[in-house]
Amino acid sequence: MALNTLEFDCKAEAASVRLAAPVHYGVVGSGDLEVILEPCDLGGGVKVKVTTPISGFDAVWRKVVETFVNRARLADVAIDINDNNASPAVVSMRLQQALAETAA
Amino acid sequence: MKAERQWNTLERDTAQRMEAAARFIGPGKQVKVEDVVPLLEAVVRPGDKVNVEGNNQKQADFLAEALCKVDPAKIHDLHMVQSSVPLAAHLDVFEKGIAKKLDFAFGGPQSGRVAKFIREGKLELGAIHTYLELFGRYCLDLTPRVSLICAYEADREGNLYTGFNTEDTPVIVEATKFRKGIVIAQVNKIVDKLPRVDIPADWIDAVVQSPKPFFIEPLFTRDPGLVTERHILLAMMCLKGIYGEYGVKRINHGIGFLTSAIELLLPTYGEELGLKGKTCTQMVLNPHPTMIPAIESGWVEAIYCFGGELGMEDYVRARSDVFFTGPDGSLRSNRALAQTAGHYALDMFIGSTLQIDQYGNSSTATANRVAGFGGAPNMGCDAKGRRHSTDSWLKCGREVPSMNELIGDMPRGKRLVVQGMETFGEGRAPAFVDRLDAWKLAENAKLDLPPVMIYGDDVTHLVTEEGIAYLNRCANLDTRMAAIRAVAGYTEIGLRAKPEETKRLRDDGIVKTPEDLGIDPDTATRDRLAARNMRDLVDWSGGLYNPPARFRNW
Amino acid sequence: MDTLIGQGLVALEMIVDPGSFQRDRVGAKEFTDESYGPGAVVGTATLDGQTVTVIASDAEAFNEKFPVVYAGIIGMEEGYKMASAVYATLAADVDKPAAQKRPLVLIVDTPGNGPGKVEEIFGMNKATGAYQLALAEARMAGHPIVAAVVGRAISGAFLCHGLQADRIVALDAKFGTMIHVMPLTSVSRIIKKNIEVLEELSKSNPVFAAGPQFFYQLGGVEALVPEIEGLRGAVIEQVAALRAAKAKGEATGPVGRAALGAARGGRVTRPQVAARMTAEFAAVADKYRPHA
Amino acid sequence: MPNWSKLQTRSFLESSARERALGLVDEGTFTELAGPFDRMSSPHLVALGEAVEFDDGVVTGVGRIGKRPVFVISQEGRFIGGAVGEVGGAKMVTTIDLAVAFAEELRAANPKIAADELPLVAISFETGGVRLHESNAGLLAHAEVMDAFQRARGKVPVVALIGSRIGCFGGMGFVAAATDVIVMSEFGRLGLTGPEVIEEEMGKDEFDASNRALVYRTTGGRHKYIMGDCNFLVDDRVAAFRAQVAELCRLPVADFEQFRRIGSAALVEKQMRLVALAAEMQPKDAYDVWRRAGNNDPAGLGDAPVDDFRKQAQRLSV
Repeated sequence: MALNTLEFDCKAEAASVRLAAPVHYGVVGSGDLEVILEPCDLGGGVKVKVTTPISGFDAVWRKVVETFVNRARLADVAIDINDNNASPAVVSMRLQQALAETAA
Repeated sequence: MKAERQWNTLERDTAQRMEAAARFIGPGKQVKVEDVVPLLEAVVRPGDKVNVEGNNQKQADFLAEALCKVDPAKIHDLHMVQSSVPLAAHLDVFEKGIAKKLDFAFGGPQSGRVAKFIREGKLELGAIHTYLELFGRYCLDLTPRVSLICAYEADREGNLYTGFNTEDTPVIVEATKFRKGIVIAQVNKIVDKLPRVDIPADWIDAVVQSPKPFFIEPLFTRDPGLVTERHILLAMMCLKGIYGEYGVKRINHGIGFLTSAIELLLPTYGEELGLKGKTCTQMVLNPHPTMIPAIESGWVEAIYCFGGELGMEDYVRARSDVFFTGPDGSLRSNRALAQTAGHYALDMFIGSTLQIDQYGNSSTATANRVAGFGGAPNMGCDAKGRRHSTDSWLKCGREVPSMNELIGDMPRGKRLVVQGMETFGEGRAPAFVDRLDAWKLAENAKLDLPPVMIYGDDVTHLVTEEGIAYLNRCANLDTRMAAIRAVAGYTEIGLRAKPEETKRLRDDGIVKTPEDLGIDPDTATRDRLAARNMRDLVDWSGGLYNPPARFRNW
Repeated sequence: MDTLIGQGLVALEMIVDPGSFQRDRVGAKEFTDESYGPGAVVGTATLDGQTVTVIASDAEAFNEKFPVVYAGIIGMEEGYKMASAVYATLAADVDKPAAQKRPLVLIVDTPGNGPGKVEEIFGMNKATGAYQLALAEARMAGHPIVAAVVGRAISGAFLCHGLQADRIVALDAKFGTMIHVMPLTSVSRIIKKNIEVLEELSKSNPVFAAGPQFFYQLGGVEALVPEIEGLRGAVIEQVAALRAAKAKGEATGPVGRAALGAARGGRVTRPQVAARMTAEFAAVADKYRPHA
Repeated sequence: MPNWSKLQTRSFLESSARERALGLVDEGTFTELAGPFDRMSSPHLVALGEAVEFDDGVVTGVGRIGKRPVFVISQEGRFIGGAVGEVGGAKMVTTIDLAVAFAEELRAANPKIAADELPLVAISFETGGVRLHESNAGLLAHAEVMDAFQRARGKVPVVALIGSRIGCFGGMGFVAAATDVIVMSEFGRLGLTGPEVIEEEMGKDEFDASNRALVYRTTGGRHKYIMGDCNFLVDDRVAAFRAQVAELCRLPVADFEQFRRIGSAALVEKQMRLVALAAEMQPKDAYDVWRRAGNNDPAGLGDAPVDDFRKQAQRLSV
């Protein structure tokens, strides 16, 4: 019954975008999530942690986050997510919004 | 010499029944509440086709319940022919053995029981229709012998006022009465003078003032407070990539939060895109409260309604340039005419669905619920009998590469049929599936066909948060399937999309992502909505809109 | 006697000096209207010789004016009546030094607050809020306040009649003593978790299970009383201890119980949060000083 | 960080706890304490396999309005209905404690310090009370907040802001009632028992919980304004709530006693007169009480734009 924690690393193909400062975005509502993006020296890679009550979607999580990391060309970022059954569409959207916050 | 044939058996049979009922019918055709069940027992005979009026809005609920109380020993094996079965009483008649067979269009809250009763052999299903299809059959092979209808008011002669919620009443009464059938009406009130006569007294056989006003469901009210950023993103894509791209003027909006979002974006984002006057000028639509800001901003020239919507009475009355209102000032909403307009005179239908398969067939059916169709399929298809042209219809047709394979070089248009939904729905259920649940339902409920709301070949555009698939631009099924995969996101079907294939489709303008459309998803925020809550709608209407109690949060 | 549930008045008589309880009189104040908040029993007694204010619930009373109030429920009238008794206590000893302020004894057996329409229209939340503020004020003024949970101490009713006391003692669970927000079966239904799993979890984690022993672990009650006969002694002992603790400025009441919760290992996150916030504020406090 | 100026125009109802907190104080002045980067989420939710939030659903911190340090507590209704557990409760209590300690420190350093340089606490409530997943700890936290309020009395004013989706119910309904000032919007609700429980208790004929109009006229901002249970009824904008708090920021702490509903013997006497009226009237509907207060067309008043409502509404006095 415990919460599931999913951890993995990934690397963007043309990793070049680094964060100036950490950012937090979102609310863990039903079907929603919050995310922290933090700069972190990872040799150009990205470290991901997802905490969620739902299990069995590991491959989809990986795919969604990798797509985001690739599109944003992120490097040296730790991504920490608290999820409450967000759909992949919502996950993509929140990640994108979190990133947009850093630019704002 | 051949035997003399009786040519008026129906008429004589009706006369007999009415004679048996005469003692229950007083002056002005009025029947007392306590006499309604014996009245029904007098006029209904075993095996009759019987209509109980009701659709997804108003319901002849008192008469429906009265029909449940007749003695099944006297009255049984009825064949119910009616638009919808949303009330418990509509199914109770099958449970009690009063009715046996059902032909209908829309299941509503009882759709689970319909499936169950079919499986248990309590209910023999004729067919599931669209409204228009069923109305057509009222005039051919499914003519009701007895119809139980509802109206707001009757006068002392038995004339009826159906007013704001006219809906199915004219077509039911006309089909029944002109084939010598019997029409019994429940009304909320009997008055000296009606605001206007919608149904003349000589088409009515009996009138009862029901103990409670008839039930009516505010089915088309969407609280703007529940419109999400994802709805807004999809709505922005629709407005820019479809409404604007094709300049569609004559539109029906299926009910849902996507179309509510579109309606609420017209005065803001629509205006930014310069679309006012170029799109949404004529609509076939219930009086959606979320249309108020667009109407107030001068977007809409005319709206014809299928039915009424609770709380919109005063607003509609005060906007007679837009709505079809009678000499008394109140709306008349004739569903048969609205559906006709919806089938023939629209350039676009846009709605949402629960599931869509890899070919683009879509359905709202789940494995254990016979939900029915209502009117959507008549609007969500290309009307093959259409012969007039409009620019948007022609453009959509011109873009169909395979048109010439069927009709050579003859120009022909095509209705835009748009399905918009998020790739995952409620509870993370994928909207894109290999096989529709409709197949399972067909099996479970012993249907001849899986109930498909909109067939793949009718869908011209598919919109998800990933982008728009312009299916009308696809030359063949393979390309259509690829385009569907390209917008199916992280569903299993979407994960099968090949990046290079998707890129080709984007280059060819068959798939457009938000980026291709020049829409930044981060700007899809609720600030864009012309009204963000029910209160805003009331304010937009200048206090004319009077939301039902359950929608009032102040 | 195997339970005191529904017998708040019996418990009252057992705790105070025999025959000393004078109902409806607190200091100079007299509660003359018998129909006003009949379920709230207030009065003055002596406890081991010293004058105390006593507040209890009468499970037999029914409030004719507010039909959702019965069986010891604290409704609007009851809440304000209890608050008045506390203010009358404050007034009675207003000129006395802190060390001589009379104790308040709360006999706790109440199943809840009035959940009605009229209650919401007129703001039931104020009545219980008023009582809590009054108790907190009396506690801070020096009155020792001891709550004795003898029966039901349920959710909001316990919040107002009990949890603002300096010290709380509770009769052992074997007498049916109930302390909870909701029974575990209801919790299980609402949070959609299997009851067996919750029962198992509650062995190691006291935060959601119902019962005085779990509140003890959390520091929510200071002491458990193993036998009914021990109630009087326990209350007398707490009053004496409180006089000493208050004189030394030791934390009592909710703050004291928070510390107890940490010490007993039931609420260990709370102090971590407080420490973290205090440190974080200290680091930026200068920004918020005048002329910064 | 969301754009502060844009936040001001936002609907308070739709704003998240963090947006409300940020928007309430002057631009750039908010320091979050035990914020999401501290990752102090509830260990009890983890044990139950429930989703957690880095801030446990309560945003706490300190900012400024003008010269006044404003300590903010803001509850997030979208996370488990804003319910209060051990961590969230500790954050609330500590925020008030910090404000009181800071006030004492500033006063000790400068006994003549201006009123508008001393701390104020603002709480944006959005909660149904105790979090059932950790109900015992949640209940105890409620008692601590109440106690903290009493300790703040006369030292630091406490202002309640209620205009979020969940409203303010359960034990937090007591807590809000015990603040010095209550500011609501028409979308806010304040009470003890949620509508579903009342329906369960009294039957659907007496109280239909799905009838939102009924629910709002029983516990909503307009009703609470007429009853005197909320002091100020403001528009549903972050800027409007902020403006009201800014206005209050000019007052010395002693002036806040005038706004209170409860918290003294005299106020309890006054509330008892109100209860006597309830007993006498036995109202079937809140509108009966509106009428009693001198509002002849309660339905019309209930539906009028909020500006007109403020101008026209007669408030109940006993």
